[in-house]
Amino acid sequence: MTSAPAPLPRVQHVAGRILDAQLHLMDRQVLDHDGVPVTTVDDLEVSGPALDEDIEPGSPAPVLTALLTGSVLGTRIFGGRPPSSRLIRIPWQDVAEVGVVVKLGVKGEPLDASWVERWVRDKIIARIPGGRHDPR
Amino acid sequence: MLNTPAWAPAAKGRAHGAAGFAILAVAALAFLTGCSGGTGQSVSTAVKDSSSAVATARIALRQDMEGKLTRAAASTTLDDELKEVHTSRSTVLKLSPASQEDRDLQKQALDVLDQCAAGFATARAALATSDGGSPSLSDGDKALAGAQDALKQLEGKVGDK
Amino acid sequence: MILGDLLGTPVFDDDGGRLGRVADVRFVLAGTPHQLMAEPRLLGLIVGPHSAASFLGYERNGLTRPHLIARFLQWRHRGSFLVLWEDVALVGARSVRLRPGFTRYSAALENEEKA
Amino acid sequence: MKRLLGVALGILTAIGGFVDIGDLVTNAVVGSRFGLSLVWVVVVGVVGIILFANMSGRVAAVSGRATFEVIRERLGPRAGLANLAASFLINLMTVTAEIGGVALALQLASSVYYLLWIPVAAVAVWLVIWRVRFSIMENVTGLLGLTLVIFAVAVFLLKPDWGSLAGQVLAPSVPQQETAWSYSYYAIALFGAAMTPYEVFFFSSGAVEEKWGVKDLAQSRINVLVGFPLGGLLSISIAICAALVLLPAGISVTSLSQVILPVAEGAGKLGLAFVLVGIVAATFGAALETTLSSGYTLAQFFGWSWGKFRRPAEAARFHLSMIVCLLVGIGVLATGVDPVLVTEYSVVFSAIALPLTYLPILIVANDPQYMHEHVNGRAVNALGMVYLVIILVASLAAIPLMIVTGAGS
Repeated sequence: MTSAPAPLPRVQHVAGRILDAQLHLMDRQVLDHDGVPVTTVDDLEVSGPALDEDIEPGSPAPVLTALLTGSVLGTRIFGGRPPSSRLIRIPWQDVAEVGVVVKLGVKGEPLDASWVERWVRDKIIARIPGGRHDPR
Repeated sequence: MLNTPAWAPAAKGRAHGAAGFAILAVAALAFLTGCSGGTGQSVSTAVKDSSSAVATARIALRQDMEGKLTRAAASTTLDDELKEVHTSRSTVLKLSPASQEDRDLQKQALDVLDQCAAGFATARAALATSDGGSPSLSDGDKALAGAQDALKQLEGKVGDK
Repeated sequence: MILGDLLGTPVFDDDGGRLGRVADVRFVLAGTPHQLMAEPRLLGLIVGPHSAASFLGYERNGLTRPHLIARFLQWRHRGSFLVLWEDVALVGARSVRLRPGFTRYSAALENEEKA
Repeated sequence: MKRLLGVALGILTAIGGFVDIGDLVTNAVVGSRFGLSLVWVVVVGVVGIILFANMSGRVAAVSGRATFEVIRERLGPRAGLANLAASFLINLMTVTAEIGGVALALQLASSVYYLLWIPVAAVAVWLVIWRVRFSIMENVTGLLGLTLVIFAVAVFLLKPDWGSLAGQVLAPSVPQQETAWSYSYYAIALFGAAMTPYEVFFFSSGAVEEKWGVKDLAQSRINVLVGFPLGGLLSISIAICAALVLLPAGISVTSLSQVILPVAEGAGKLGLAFVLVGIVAATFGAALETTLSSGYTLAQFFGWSWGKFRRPAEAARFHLSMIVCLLVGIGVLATGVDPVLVTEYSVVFSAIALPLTYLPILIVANDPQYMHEHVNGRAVNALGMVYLVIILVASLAAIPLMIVTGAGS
């Protein structure tokens, strides 16, 4: 019973593109509107279901609400989980395209996910002479 | 699948490859530095290293005499090889031989290594005063050749045992 | 909830029989349309009876090369199936329970290159 | 004409950039102890790096994704982090070794003690990374590194007995004063020196830096297919030099000064000048590559903005991490640890960590989502599988051999 000998039936066709979380989204590079790397998809946030509660038959399927980044990477590797308030989210509304990379439809600069980059830039790198020099 | 975590089940809390690698590396290094043979083994290694160093120094001196090597390169080479002899000497010095025989061997090795160091001193002095003063480069080479012979004798002796 | 918590969770049928682990979570871009992309709605779970480890991209794509690696990973992933959201009865912190009489569907993806 | 010039430049840079402190030291050590009986390993290693660099370069050119992005995506965070930790540690060791190599070569040229050169070398590396354009950086160090051709010239000037050399190469045997264990250990070290992972990180990230596309694939293939084997010949001539001059004198190489003696023997002071320029250029170039590679691997794993084509302020964490690496390298060297010893360990650790970097590239080079029609051909895949086995065996055997042989002593 565990390894079905007969080929399994295919699920009937659903309109819309199929995305497997692990296969297509997790650990992919996230680029902003201008192709600048923002982060990697460290995890994903789903709208439900509530943990350890029976799911009523017919209840609507949860949806993917946001890409997660930041400390969630550490907990995904080493276990545990950060409090919800510590999660850094990139809402799905900002996602423009999913391919080999995940492209956003917005600029990466003002996003929460970029705060470390901004901090390192403003406090350290931009203060070193030549830090804003264009190499090209 | 041996050391390829890629193929291992990704159950939570599994041994982390990164940590494993680091521990393995540290353990290997600890093992390497910790292991040492007996007195004979250590003396033999020290003698081999030193004779390699003396041979290098002689080549450098000869090349300097033949005008093939610059002064800077020759003196750097001598410095490097002197350091090698020093390392060997301090290894032998730190041995704690158990038997009278081993104590004699240690004493002999230290004498020979001192002779090497003295040879290096002459050779370096010769390089520094190369305007025809003394010691001359050939004096330096002679001193090193003497040390080389002594090393060879000792090597034969250690090898016989 | 966080999806990473769900991946790797053991899956049981209604009688408490163990079926495997959650190997992946399948979404379909068919939720509320947004300006850029529609919202991905959870379609179902991919359950792997033998291992929930990453399959290095071989799992459902029909990749066949290099031959030996592909064969090895397909063998490790044999018997994996898709269960639809409608057949999921409970998602817990340590286990997922399916409804009685759930259906196993093929986990294969339609060839993306054609799509 | 301009295109031809580009091809020639690419090849020359590949040759000059092939040799680094790992190749210099390992080949000289092996030549002085094992003669030419391990030359076959260099050949195996060069074919391996051609295969590996060509695949990662193709992935980068077609998909725009550099090697460590691919590693994270395929291996996931856990195995990816293990690989990052190992690769980063080896990279750091190699950065340290290369900067030490620059300093040692400068000491040979000036007789100023090498520890005084280390801060100079490290600051120079940082300045180039901070300011100089990627293509200029690569071409200048590569072309200057070409002066290492003097090793090959010296082989001819030493007038060897070609017949006996060929005999040693074609019918390799373990020299009687060495054990089969240390022979195998140095075989792995040579393999690791030829197939250092940083070369692949650098090569693929460089393809992104220079905005390679599908149209540049032919050029990249020529660079690799012609440049690397010629670079491999340079490696082999270093070993031959050591085998001709140092082996008969009973010298086993432990310092950089011994590496250059055969060249002085064959080609005199002029040869010495060439070899010192070559070593400084090659190790300096490799110091740049390894420092950048540390930044590339970190940035690509975590998804940071990276690249020398951006202003430093637009890739802040990338630049900060490289500064930290250089500081750590200076700190390690300041303890007085022997750079040659660091090199000898780094090449063996490279061999150990190789499978985790190699496998994801082999797989993604077959994935049409990334590669479209440019996936691996059958022959490449067959060779790729053979090398997967070789790399696994070398990786698994390295640590036991290191323990048995006392790291080859």
